[in-house]
Amino acid sequence: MAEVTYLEALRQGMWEEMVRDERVFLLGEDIGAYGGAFKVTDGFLERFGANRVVDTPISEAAIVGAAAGAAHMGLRPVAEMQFIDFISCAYDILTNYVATARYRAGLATPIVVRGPSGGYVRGGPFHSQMPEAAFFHTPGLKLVAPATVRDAKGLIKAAIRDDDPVIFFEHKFLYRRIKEDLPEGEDLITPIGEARVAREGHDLTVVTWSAMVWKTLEAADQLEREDGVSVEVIDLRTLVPMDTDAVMRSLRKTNRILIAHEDTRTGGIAGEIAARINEEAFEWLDAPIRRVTAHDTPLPYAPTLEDYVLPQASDVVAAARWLLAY
Amino acid sequence: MAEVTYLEALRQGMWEEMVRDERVFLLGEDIGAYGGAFKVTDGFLERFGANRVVDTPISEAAIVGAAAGAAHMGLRPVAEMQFIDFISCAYDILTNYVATARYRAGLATPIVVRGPSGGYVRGGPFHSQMPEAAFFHTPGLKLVAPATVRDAKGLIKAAIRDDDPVIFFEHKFLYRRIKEDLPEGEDLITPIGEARVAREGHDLTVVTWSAMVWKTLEAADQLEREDGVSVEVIDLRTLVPMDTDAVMRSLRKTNRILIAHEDTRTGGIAGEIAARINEEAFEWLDAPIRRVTAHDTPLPYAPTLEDYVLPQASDVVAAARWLLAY
Amino acid sequence: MTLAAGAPPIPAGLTHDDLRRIYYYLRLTRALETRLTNLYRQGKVIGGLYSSLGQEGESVASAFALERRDILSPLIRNLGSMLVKGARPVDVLRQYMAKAASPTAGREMNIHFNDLNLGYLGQISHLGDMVPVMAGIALSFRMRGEDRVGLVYVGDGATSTGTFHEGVNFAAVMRVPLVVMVEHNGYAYSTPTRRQAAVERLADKALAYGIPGITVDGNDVLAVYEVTKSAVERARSGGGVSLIEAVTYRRRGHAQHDDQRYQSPEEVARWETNDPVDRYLQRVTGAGWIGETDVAEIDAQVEVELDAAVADCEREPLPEPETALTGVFVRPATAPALWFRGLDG
Amino acid sequence: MTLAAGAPPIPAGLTHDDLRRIYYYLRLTRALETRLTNLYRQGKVIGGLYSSLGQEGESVASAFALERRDILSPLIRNLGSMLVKGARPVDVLRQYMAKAASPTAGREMNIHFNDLNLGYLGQISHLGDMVPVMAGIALSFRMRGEDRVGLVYVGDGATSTGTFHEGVNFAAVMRVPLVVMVEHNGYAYSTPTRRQAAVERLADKALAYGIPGITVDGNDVLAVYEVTKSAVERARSGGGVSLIEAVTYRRRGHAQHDDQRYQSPEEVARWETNDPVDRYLQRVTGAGWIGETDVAEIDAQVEVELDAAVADCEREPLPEPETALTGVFVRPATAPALWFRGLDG
Ligand SMILES: Cc1ncc(C[n+]2csc(CCOP(=O)(O)OP(=O)(O)O)c2C)c(N)n1
Ligand SMILES: Cc1ncc(C[n+]2csc(CCOP(=O)(O)OP(=O)(O)O)c2C)c(N)n1
Ligand SMILES: [Mg+2]
Ligand SMILES: [Mg+2]
Repeated sequence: MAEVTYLEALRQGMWEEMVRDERVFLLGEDIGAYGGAFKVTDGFLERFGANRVVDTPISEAAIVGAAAGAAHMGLRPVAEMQFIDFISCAYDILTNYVATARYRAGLATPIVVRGPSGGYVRGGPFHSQMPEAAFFHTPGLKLVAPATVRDAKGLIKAAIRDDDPVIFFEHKFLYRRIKEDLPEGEDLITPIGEARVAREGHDLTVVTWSAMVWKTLEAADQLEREDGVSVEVIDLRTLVPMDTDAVMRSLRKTNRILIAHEDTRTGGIAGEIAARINEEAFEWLDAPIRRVTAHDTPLPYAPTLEDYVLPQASDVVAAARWLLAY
Repeated sequence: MAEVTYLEALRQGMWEEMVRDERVFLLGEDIGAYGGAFKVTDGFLERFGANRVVDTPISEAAIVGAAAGAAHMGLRPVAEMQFIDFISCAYDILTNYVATARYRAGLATPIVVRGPSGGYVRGGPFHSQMPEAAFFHTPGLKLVAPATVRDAKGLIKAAIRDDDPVIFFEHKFLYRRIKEDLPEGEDLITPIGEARVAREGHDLTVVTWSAMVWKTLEAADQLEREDGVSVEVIDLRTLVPMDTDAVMRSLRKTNRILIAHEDTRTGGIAGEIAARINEEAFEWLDAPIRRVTAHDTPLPYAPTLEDYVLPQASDVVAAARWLLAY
Repeated sequence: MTLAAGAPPIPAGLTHDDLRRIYYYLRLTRALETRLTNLYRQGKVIGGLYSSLGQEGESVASAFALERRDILSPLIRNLGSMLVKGARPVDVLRQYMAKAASPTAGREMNIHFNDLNLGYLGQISHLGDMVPVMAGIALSFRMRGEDRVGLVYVGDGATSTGTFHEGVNFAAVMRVPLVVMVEHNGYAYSTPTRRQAAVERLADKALAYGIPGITVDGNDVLAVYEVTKSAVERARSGGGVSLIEAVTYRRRGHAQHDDQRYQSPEEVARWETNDPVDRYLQRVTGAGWIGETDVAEIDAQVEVELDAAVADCEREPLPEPETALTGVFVRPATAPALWFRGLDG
Repeated sequence: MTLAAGAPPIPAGLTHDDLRRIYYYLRLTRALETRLTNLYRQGKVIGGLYSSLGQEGESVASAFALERRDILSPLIRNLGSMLVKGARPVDVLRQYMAKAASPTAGREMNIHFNDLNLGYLGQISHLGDMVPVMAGIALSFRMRGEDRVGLVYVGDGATSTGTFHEGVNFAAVMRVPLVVMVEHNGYAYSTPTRRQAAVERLADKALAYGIPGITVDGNDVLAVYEVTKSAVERARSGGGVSLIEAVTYRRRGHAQHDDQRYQSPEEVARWETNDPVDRYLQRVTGAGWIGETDVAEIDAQVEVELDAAVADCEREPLPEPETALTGVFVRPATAPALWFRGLDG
């Protein structure tokens, strides 16, 4: 066992997959000599060579398009977006070309597009995005968003082995802030499409993912301490395919549910989850489904503003109390 | 009064605004000499000249970006996407530049981006999209989707006068299929952000918009005829800002609600609407909120497949019966 | 068959048999499009119909310059290239008519289909997007040390797209084995080339990428073949990307429904006298490389083949509705049928 | 002030006063960045810090070639251009320190802000996007017959983006009054230019758009001024778009946190001896156009101004949280505060 960071877990996962399978290669901006803007690929060029660690021009559409082409030919490209915010430049090729390739033309496109996502880091409107919802809507793309060190490793490995295109949202706030002991030598795989019970409880369910899992756990601790209530926290881990069953199981136990995500409210994924719960478990609800999300604005830079716009642990506490009192 | 098509209503609306306000101009691919792929701008070049009817290269990002720049300088550009499917190529500039311009930099960006949207026309996966949900999620963009001839005219005029950026989804299935008498000479404006009661009823509410309004009205007639039930149909008309109040008002009367849209299910706008209803009117619900949507696939070309994937009037009937029997 | 007495040598290392095959594909392309036009008029084509009339030469000749293991990415007017690569006419008909047995099982239209074993990749409608994808395919050839080349077609109009630029630049920097064929046919839908780009020669686009750019008469089949062949060889031998501008003309409208009001009748007429198939025939029969009987035989063979293809296709059913749900993902293999479909409407 | 005895004539129609003002902006840019570095080290800059050290020359000189009514769009290393256009140092400090009184009220970072009256548009991070936007601004000038010009900066790296291509091509086809300044500073983050583009001269990008492309020594202030001035005049007189490649060097890392491991110390040292401010000073004092006292006066003035700016800024508060909700739309003017914020946490 060795204690590693979330970032190191991602490194290890990619490294192991590159060792295991020579079809795996990396491409992206500044990932080679520089090791990536966040150093996720530090040392890869030296170990795997320029043929498998490809520095590219600033061309997100070409990066994703080329990854798709190489994948059709049997390779397994892992493309880095320097910040996930720049994935918007590849939106067309991801949603129209990549997502439909199998459906319309039977083409295998096993690519991973990964990158640092999320706020709470004073990154301003263009280095803090969590654009899951932009791709959630397009059939054909799998979406993964690990919250823990273990899942960062287990999911990046699973994503690389997956035969479908996967967008992999790493949370940059977690990169160096969380640590965990990981077993050495073990082939750690977190299955795509399975949620995790991050905390057991019976009074209220909170469904969440990525960095919000930690804010929610903090809130759950506070609620236990101060109010004596027991909150169950479901970490979705993958958004597509979504483990709706895990959500329903928890709800049938608690009968109260809150969905918490970092993204803006309108059109955020919480809406879809709420709709599904309402459809599939209406009779199990003792209170309305409520959402804790960011406000509907671009994400501002100043700490006072960012903290206000983004959801905080205290918001989960407040919302939970409201639900429990309903 | 003269009977006009949905397409002619759009033409009239743009024409009148160009006559009224010389800051209004059009840009897009093949909109000048050719009059646009669907002939929406036929005759505009002759009347308004090449300075106000600008044929562009095949560059959706440049079209939208240039529209934004011109708008900053006080003009009022109306940009055509030849098919709305190609708006994905301008996704970055719309969501990152245009949507945030006012918020981050106080920039006025009164542009309209419009284009033929939607399926039921055997257009295959890339000429049939209804990509509202892709933009619904981004704060700063208004979304408009008229269902009637009157609103096609009233909303395009309102969109052109609006001081915020508007994406305007015209339904190409309706272009020449629906007709209505429009008053001549009257300055027809449909306010952005106000839903319309397309049909009054008291047993069930169906919330919908664009071409689905017509399928829903067909279903409502059948339900009245065959089951003797009275269905209220709410045509949202604008998706952002959304007239949630109108939805709640209807629900408080009927206590049963169905949301119907042409777009795919997962991540479609119905999810957000369901979440809002659940939050704001939980106690008024006598049955779960249900959704009638397209299946979660790209839209296939063959008539048999397209008809299967897209929602039909018969689906609204079936879903309504289920809800009424709940 | 021996060389006709006194005939000049065939250029570019082509054989008599090659010349006959080229003619076969030219004729097949044109005849298949004629069939499609008839079917369209009979209302049997489901969506739009696109014609490559007047451009068959560059499609066929450029594809002919590839080896079987090479991969090309056609656009809507490159039916000829696909046929050279082995696409079957019956599959093209099935696509246009959205039959269950079509290569895309009715999901995609017209020539949007692929067979990577035969060596063609299916396009999507969004212009320019195939360039980065082909850059990636060519990158995979280079990475694995495979002796293969990619060829990607783009129209004059498509050169304005961001993805064209990103893809060509990416490929050029990586020196992948790719040939970019810019089909300068005068128009993008209704837009004349001078409103698409402020250059005289689209070959000059190459200068921005540090790659060779060459202009060729797109209606001269043998010239296109030669130019493409040398670009392909350059790519194959590690020389990286080349860009070819094939100057040609779109004699029909953008699609069947287009009235061509923006093309002057004189202009169209002028290009009719510069037809690539006619020119090719004159050249190869004039030089004595192919005899009149060869031509007649091929013409007849094409019609027989197409009769069979049309007959086969017309009999076939449309796809079953529920098949629409499979194949969005590998896992899960089938999307769920929506809840209301199980109910009694 | 009269011409020093025996001094050669000042080039490019510049006056003594112009030369002093240019020096003032060069010095102000450098001194302001020095202040920012200190504030950064003290933890007072909220986000990242970007330096234009070694590139101040081309930023200042190119902006100086514009008229007040013209509009430019700077990138992260064009602080100098914004100062020339009238941006105030205190506002730059406020931006970096996210103060309520900053031009973006704390919403955006560093020099991402604008004042269209002064003539600069704020960038977004997504490289390339400003090119189409500036094409539209220049289009509005042309449409209204205004005698104004746009100037857009892009890095060597940004030339690889699709939006750069679409924007320049669009502008070139429309012949709008726009100058595209490509700052060739050797790197895009860690990526050397040869991995960004396969051309030697980035000015060759112009050839793809049918516009003039010229390469200039970006560290020669007067040369940049002259070249920009003539491109601006060309644009103003209806000649359309030009592209200028300014060859310079980024002596610091991409941002403060960058260890520059990919830049050799020799390379950096070589460019230190080619500093644009030093060269400018030598030239203008050597020719006797500016005296040593002028220089000392300006240096002192800059420090006084910056002392005041820093002092003002440091005192100021961060924005009030709830102000985050205004201005997403004109109507509604304020986004709703979320329901849980009203509750008792
Ligand atoms: C990104 C994008 N924008 C718009 C269209 C609509 N469109 C389809 S074909 C076409 C014209 C294409 O012209 P060109 O590239 O010259 O090819 P040609 O039809 O002449 O062979 C246009 C504008 C599209 N398919 N993709
Ligand atoms: C579309 C996009 N992709 C990636 C980035 C991340 N990024 C920020 S600056 C930079 C390098 C820019 O290099 P260059 O254009 O040469 O400008 P310079 O920093 O040298 O002035 C990169 C890759 C970005 N801002 N936008
Ligand atoms: Mg063309
Ligand atoms: Mg650079």
